Amino acid sequence: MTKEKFIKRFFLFFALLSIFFLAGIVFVLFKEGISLFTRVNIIDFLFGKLWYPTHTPAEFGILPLILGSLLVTAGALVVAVPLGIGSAIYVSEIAKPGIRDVIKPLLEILAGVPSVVYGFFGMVVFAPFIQNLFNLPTGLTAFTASVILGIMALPTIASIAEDAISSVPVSFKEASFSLGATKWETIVRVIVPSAMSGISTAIILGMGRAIGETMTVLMVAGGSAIIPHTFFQPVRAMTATIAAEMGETVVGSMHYQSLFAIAIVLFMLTLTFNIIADFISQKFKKKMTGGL
Amino acid sequence: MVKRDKVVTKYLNLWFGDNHVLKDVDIGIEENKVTAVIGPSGCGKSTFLRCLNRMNDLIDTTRITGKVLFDGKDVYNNRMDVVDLRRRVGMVFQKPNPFPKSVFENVAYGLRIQGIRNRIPEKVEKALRSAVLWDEVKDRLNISALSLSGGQQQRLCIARALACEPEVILMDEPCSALDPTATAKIEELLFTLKERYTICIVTHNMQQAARVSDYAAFLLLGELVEFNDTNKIFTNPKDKRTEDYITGRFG
Amino acid sequence: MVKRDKVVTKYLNLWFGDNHVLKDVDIGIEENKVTAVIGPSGCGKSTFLRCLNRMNDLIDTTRITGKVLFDGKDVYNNRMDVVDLRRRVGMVFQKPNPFPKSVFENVAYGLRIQGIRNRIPEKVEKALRSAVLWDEVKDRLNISALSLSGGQQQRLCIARALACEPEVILMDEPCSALDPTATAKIEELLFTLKERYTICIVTHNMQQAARVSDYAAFLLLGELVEFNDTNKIFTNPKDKRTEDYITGRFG
Amino acid sequence: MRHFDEEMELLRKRLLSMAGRVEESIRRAIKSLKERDKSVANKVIEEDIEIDREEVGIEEKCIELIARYQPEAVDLRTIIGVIKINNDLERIGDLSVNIACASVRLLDKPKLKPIIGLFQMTKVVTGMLRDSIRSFIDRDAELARAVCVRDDEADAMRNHLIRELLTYMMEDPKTISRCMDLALIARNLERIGDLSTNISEDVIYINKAVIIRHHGAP
Amino acid sequence: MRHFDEEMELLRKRLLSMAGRVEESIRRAIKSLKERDKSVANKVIEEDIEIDREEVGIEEKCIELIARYQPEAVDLRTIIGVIKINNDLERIGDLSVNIACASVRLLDKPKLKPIIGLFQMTKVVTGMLRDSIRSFIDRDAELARAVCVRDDEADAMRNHLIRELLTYMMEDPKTISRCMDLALIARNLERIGDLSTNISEDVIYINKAVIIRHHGAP
Amino acid sequence: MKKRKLKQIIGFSLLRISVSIAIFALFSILYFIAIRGAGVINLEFFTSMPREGMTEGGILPAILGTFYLAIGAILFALPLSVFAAIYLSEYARQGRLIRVIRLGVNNLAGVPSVVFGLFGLTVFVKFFGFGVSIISGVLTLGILILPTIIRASEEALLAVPRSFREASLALGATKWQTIRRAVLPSATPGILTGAILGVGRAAGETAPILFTAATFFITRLPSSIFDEVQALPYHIYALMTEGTHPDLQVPIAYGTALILISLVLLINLVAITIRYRIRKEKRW
Ligand SMILES: Nc1ncnc2c1ncn2[C@@H]1O[C@H](COP(=O)(O)OP(=O)(O)OP(=O)(O)O)[C@@H](O)[C@H]1O
Ligand SMILES: Nc1ncnc2c1ncn2[C@@H]1O[C@H](COP(=O)(O)OP(=O)(O)OP(=O)(O)O)[C@@H](O)[C@H]1O
Ligand SMILES: [Mg+2]
Ligand SMILES: [Mg+2]
Ligand SMILES: O=P([O-])([O-])[O-]
Repeated sequence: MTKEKFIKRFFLFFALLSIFFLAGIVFVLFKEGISLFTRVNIIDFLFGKLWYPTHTPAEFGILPLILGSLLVTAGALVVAVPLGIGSAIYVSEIAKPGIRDVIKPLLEILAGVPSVVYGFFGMVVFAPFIQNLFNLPTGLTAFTASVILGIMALPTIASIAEDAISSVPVSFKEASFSLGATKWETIVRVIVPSAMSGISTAIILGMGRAIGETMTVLMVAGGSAIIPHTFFQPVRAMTATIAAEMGETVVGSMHYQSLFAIAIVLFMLTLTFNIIADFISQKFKKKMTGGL
Repeated sequence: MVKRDKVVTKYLNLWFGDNHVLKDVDIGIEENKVTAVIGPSGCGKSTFLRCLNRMNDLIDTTRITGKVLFDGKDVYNNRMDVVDLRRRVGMVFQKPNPFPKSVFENVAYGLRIQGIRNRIPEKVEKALRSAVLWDEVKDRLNISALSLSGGQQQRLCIARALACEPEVILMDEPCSALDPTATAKIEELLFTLKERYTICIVTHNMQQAARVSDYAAFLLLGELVEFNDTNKIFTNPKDKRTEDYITGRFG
Repeated sequence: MVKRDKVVTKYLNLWFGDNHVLKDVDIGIEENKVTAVIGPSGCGKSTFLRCLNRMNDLIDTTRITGKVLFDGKDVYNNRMDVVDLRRRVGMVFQKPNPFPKSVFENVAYGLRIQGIRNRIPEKVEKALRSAVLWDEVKDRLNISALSLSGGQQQRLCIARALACEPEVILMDEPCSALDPTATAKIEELLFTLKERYTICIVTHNMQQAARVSDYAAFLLLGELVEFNDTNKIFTNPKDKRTEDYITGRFG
Repeated sequence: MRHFDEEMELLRKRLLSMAGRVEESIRRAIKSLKERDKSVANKVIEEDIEIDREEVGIEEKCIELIARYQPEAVDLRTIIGVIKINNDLERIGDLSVNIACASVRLLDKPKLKPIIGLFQMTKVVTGMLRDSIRSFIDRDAELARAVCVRDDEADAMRNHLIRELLTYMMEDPKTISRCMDLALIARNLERIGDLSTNISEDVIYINKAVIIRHHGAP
Repeated sequence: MRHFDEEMELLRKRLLSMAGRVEESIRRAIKSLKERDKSVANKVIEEDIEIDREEVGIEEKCIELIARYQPEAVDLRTIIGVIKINNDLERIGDLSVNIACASVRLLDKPKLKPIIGLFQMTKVVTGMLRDSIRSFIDRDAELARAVCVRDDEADAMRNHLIRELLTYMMEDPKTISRCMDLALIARNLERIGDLSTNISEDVIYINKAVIIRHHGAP
Repeated sequence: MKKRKLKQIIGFSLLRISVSIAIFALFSILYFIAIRGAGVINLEFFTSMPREGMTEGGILPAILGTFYLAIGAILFALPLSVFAAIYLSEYARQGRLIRVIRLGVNNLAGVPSVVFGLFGLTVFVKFFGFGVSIISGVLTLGILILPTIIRASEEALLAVPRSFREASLALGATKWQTIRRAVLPSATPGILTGAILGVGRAAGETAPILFTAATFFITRLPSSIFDEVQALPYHIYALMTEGTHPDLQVPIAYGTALILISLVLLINLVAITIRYRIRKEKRW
C-alpha cells in the first residue's frame, strides 16, 4: 500500500515539473524585466514609436516591434490559412489513398524543416527573387517574411486541421451522401462545420507559431525598427529584437531589462493564444464525443 | 392487391477486390412492405443493402455485375443520376449519426442541399411527425441533435431521411446501438412507415426480423439461401441451412 | 443440496456524487449457479456488478453503504485485500479486451503478476481448455491475441480470468459485442463453467438471461424490483413492473 | 397501441367469434331435436368443417405469434391458453356434431316422450361455455372459478338423465336404441360442460399462472 | 450437444415415459375386466392422479422452454406438438379411468358373455397409441400416417360392438345397464383410437409443418 | 443539378491548387538547398575543422555539437516527460490540479523559443554558472521539448484502452503492475515516436542556443559538458550574418543547411514511419 503511494508521489513530482518550469520562466522574465518600468513608463514602453535602446538618451518604445510582429503574423496567416486548410481538406477528403499516402508525409516533412533553414532559404533565394520582382531596394521585407512564415505555419495548420477533419466520423459523410448530397456539398455543409472548432484551434496555434517565430523573421524581415507603412518595407519583430540584441547588451543594463520586458509582452501574447486554442479544442472534444 | 416489387435485383454479383461478396442474388423488394435481410456476420447483408443506393461506389475496389432495378430502371446504368437515386432511396445506419447541428437543421439538411427554400419548417415538422419524434422535440428544435438520447437520435435520422421524401428506406442494423426500449420504439415506427414507404432492413437480430418484417431473406456467404414470407421462414423454413440458422444450430 | 450463497449484498447503496445509483439492493448469488441481472439501460446493472469486486473504487466520486459479503466476509472492510479479492472474483467485460500480447501471455498474465513461475504452460492449457478455446488455438499460442475473432477473444478473456482460479466470475454484457454465433458459443460455455464457478452476468438481452441463468434479478432505477428463479421471472413475474419489462411494455 | 398488442387483440376477437360459432352449433343441434327439424341438424354437421378450419387457422396464428414475437410471461400464457381453448372449442364443435348425428337418427324414429332434463342441461352447459369465454375476454379469473363449480351441476343432471333413460329402456326395450342416442346426447352435453370447465381453468392459468386442473382446488 | 438440445431430449424422454404410463393404464383397465379383478381397476383410478400431475409438469416444462429459449421453426413446432400430445395422453388416461370405472361397475354384477371384440379392439387401439408415440420419437411421419389410416378400423369395430350390444339388450333387458357400460367402454376405446390419431397428426405437423387434422388428406 | 456539379468542380480545383502550392514550396526549398549544397559536400566537409575564419574547412564540430545537444536534450527530457505523462494519464483524478498541470504543459509548449533562450541564459548560464556550455544548451532544449514529449507520451498512454487497465486490475494486479505490464508496453511505440520527433526538434532549434550553448568559431572539439559548442543551425545563421567573407561563407552555409535538413528529415522520417505503422496495426 505504502509502496503504491510512494510511486504515485514520485510521478506527481515529475508532473509538477512543467508548471515549475513555466513558473520559472515567468519569474525570470519578470525578475529581469520588471525593473525597467521603474524608469520607463509602461505606456511609453508599449506605445512609444521609437526604439533606440543604445542611444543616449535611450528610447524604449516597442510599438514598431509589436506592429512588426503583428504585420508579419497577419501576412503569414493570409498565406497559411487558405493553403493549410485547403491542403487538409484535400488530403483527408479528396485525395485517392495512394496520393494521400504521399502527400501527408510530405506535409509532415515540411513541418520538420528547421526554422533557420527557412530563414536561410528566404535570405538567399526568396528575398532576391522578391527584390527583382517588385524592384525593391531590398528583398528583406515584411512581405518576404510573411510568405516564408506562412509556408512555415502551413504544415502546423494543415496537420491539426487534417486531424480535426479526419476525426469527423465517416458516418456523417455516409449520412450526407445517402441524403443525395454531392461530395462538395458534404464537405462544405457537414465536414468543415463539424471540424470547425478543430480548424479554429489549428489557426490559432499557427498564429502562435508565427508570432513566436524567431530565426526566420530575424533573417528575412529586414530588421528596421520603424512603424511599417507598407508590406514591402523591412520590419523588425519582437522575437528578432531579442535574439539580435541580447548578445550585445550588458547584463543588468536598461537595454538588457528592456529585452526581458519585450519577452514579457511576447509571452503574454502567446499565452493568450494558447489559452484560447485550449478552450476551443476542449469544446471541440466535447462536441465530437457528445451524445452517443 | 397485386404484389408490386419496388426494387429488384437480378443476378447481382459483387466483388471487393478478389473477395466475391455477393453471388447471384435475386430479390424483389415489395412496395409498402418490410423486407428483412438476415444472416451470419460477414455474409454480405450490409453490402447488399448498400448496393441498392450505390453507396458501395465509395469503395474503390468494388466490382458489380448483374442488375439492380429501381422502379424497373437499372441503377447501375451510366445514365442513372446517383445523387438523385440516393435522394429517392433513403438510408438509416447502424449507429445513429445525426450531424452536429440543431435538430431542425438536421432534418432540413436534405431539403437545403436540393435547393428547396420554401415551407421548410412545415416539411421538417411533417418528417418529425412521421418519425414519431415531433412531440418529444417540438419545443427544442434548436438544441444540438447530439444531446438527444440514442433512440431519439435514431428517429431523428429516420426523420432526416423522410424529409427528402424517399420512396424506399434502407436500414442497416438500425437498432444495434440502441437499448431494448429505444429498439421497441423504432420497431413500432416501422409498422407505421410501411404504409407509405418501402422498407428494407438488415439485422443481426433474428427476432427483430421476425417481429417487423413481412418478407425475410436469408443470406449465407453471399448467397441467397431462402427468401420467403417471414411466417414461413420462422415456422417452416424450406432450406436446412435456414432452419439451422433460425434455430441457432448454425456454426 | 442446500442453497449456499457465495456472494451476498445487504442494504447495498451506492452514490456517484449526488446520483443515487443503487438503492438497498439485497441479493444472494448462489454457488455454482448463474445469476443474471437485467434491467433497462442506466438502471445500475454494471455498477452493481462492479461493486462485487470493488472495481468502482476506481471512480472517485463513489460512495457506498451497506454490505457486500464474499464467503461471509465484508468486501468493503478495510482489512479486505482488494488485490486478492479481485483475483478471487474474476471479471469479463462487455467488449473482448485481450492484451496486445500473444494468446499464451494473455492467459499467463494473471499468473505472472502473482509471481507464479512454475507449471505455467500447464495452467494456461487448463484455462484454455475450460474456456473451450484450446482446440482452436493450441497450434498457435504465440500469435497475437488481437488476431483472433471476436468470439475467440472473448473466450480468451474468460480463459484469462479462469487462469487465476477465481471462485466467482462476473460478466458485464459479455456478448454484446459479438455476433449471434459467437454469442451462442459463450452461452454454451456458461453451462459448463457453472459446474465449477459461481457466475453473475449482467445483460441487456433479456432472452439471453432467460436462456443461461438459474436466477434472475430485475433492477429498475437502482432498485431491486424482483429476484427469483429465472423460470418464475419469465413465465410468471410477481411484480407488475417486471411483467411490463419482460413483455416489452416498459417505457 | 403496440403492433403486438393489436395482433393479440385480433386473436382474442377471433377466438370470441369462434366461440360464438360453437355455441350456435350446440344451440342448433339441440333445436333440431326439440323442433324435430332434420335440416337444422344437417346444417350443424355441414358447418362443422368451418369450425375445424377456423381452429386450424387460430392455432397457426398462435404459433406464428410465438415464432415472431417471442412473447413472455402473461403474453405467452395467453397464447398457450388460446391454443388450448381453441382446441377445446373445436372439440365442443365435434360434440355438437355428435349431438346432431344422434338427433338425425332420433328423428328417423317416432318421437319419445320429451326429455325436459336434456333442455335444462343444454341451458346449463351453454351458460358455462358462455361464461368461460366471457371470463377469458374480461380476464376475469373469478368468473372462471364460478364456472368450474357449476360443472358438478351438469354432472348431476347427466347422471339423473341416464338413470331416467335406463328406467325407460327397462320398461320398454323398443326404446333402447333411441334411449342410447339420448344418453349419448346427455353424455355429450356433459362433455361440453367439462370442456367449458377446461376453458375456465385455462383462463385461470392465463391470469394467475397456476394450473388448477385435475383436483387443483379452484 | 447444446444445452437446449439436451433439454429437448429430456422432454422427449419424459413424454415417452408418460406415454408408457398411459398405455399401461389402458392395458390394466381392460385386464381388470378380463380377469374380473377389481383391485387392478382401482389401481388404474388411483394412479391416474400421477398421470395428471405429470401432464401438468410436462406442460409447465414446455412453457418454460418457450419462455426461456424462444424456439423457432422445428423446435417450436416440436414443443407445441408436445403440449398437444401430452394433452391427448392425459385424456387417454382419463378414458382408461372411465373404462376402469365401468369395469368396477360391471364387476359388481354377474359376468356377461365375454365380449371378444372388446379385447381385439383394445389390441388395435393400444397398437395405434404405441405407433403414434414411436412415430414421434423416431420423427417418422410415414408411420404417423399409417396410424391415421387405422382409425377407420377402430371405428368399424366400435360400431360392430355397439350393434352387438344392442341385440343383447333387446334380447334381455336385464343386461341393459351392463351393456350400457360395455358400450361405454367401446366408445372410450374408440376415443383412444381417435386420440392416437390426433397424436399422429401432431407428429406429422411437427415434422412436415402441415396441419392435416379434420379431413386433411394424410 | 448542373449547378451543383459545377460548384463541386470549382471547389475541388481550388483545393488541388492549395496542395500544389504547399508541395511546390517544399520542393523548391529542398531543390535549391540540395543543388547548391551538394557542391560543397565531400568527405572533408564532414570530418574536418573549420579554417580561415570559417571561410574554409569542414563543419565537424557543428555536426558533433548538434549531436551532443539533441541527444543530451532527449536524455534529459524523456524520463521527465514519461513520468509526468504517467501521472497525468494514470494517477491524476479529474480536478483542479490536473487542469492546472495540463494548462502548464500546453502553455509551456506555446512559449516562443527565444524566451526559452532567455530563461536558459538567466538560470543555467548565469545563476548556476554553467556558462555558455553544452549543459546549459541541453537543459534549455530539454525544457523546450518537454511539453511535446509529455503530450506525445500522454496521448500514447491514453490511446491504450481503458479496458486493458480494467482487465489487469480485475485479474488482481496492483496499479503499478498494471501500468508496467499492461499499459506501458502498448504505449511504448507511441512514446518513442514522440521522443524521436523531440530529437529532430532539438536538432533544428536555433534561438534557444543562441545565448546558452552556441558559439560561432572554435577550432577544437568540446572536451566537457561545460564547453561551448558549434551547432548546425546556429552555424548557418552565423555564416549568414557574421564574418567578413559572405561570398565564401554562403556556399558553406548551403552545405551546412543540406546536412542539417537531411539529418532532421531523416529523424522525422523514422518517426513518421513508426507512427504510420502503429496506426495501421492498432486494432484495439
Ligand atoms: N470496404 C470493404 N472492402 C473490402 N471488403 C469488404 C468491405 N466491406 C466489407 N467487406 C467484406 O465483405 C464481406 C461482407 O461484408 P458485409 O459488411 O456486407 O457483411 P454483413 O453481413 O453486413 O456483416 P455484419 O453482420 O458483420 O455487418 C465481408 O467478408 C467483409 O470482409
Ligand atoms: N463513472 C460514473 N460516474 C458517475 N455516474 C455514473 C458512472 N458510471 C455510471 N454512472 C451512472 O450510474 C447509473 C447506472 O449506470 P450503470 O452503468 O450501472 O447502468 P447499466 O444498468 O449498466 O446501464 P447499461 O445497460 O447502459 O450498461 C447511470 O445513471 C449512470 O449515469
Ligand atoms: Mg453489416
Ligand atoms: Mg452496463
Ligand atoms: O523556431 P525558432 O527557433 O526560429 O523560434
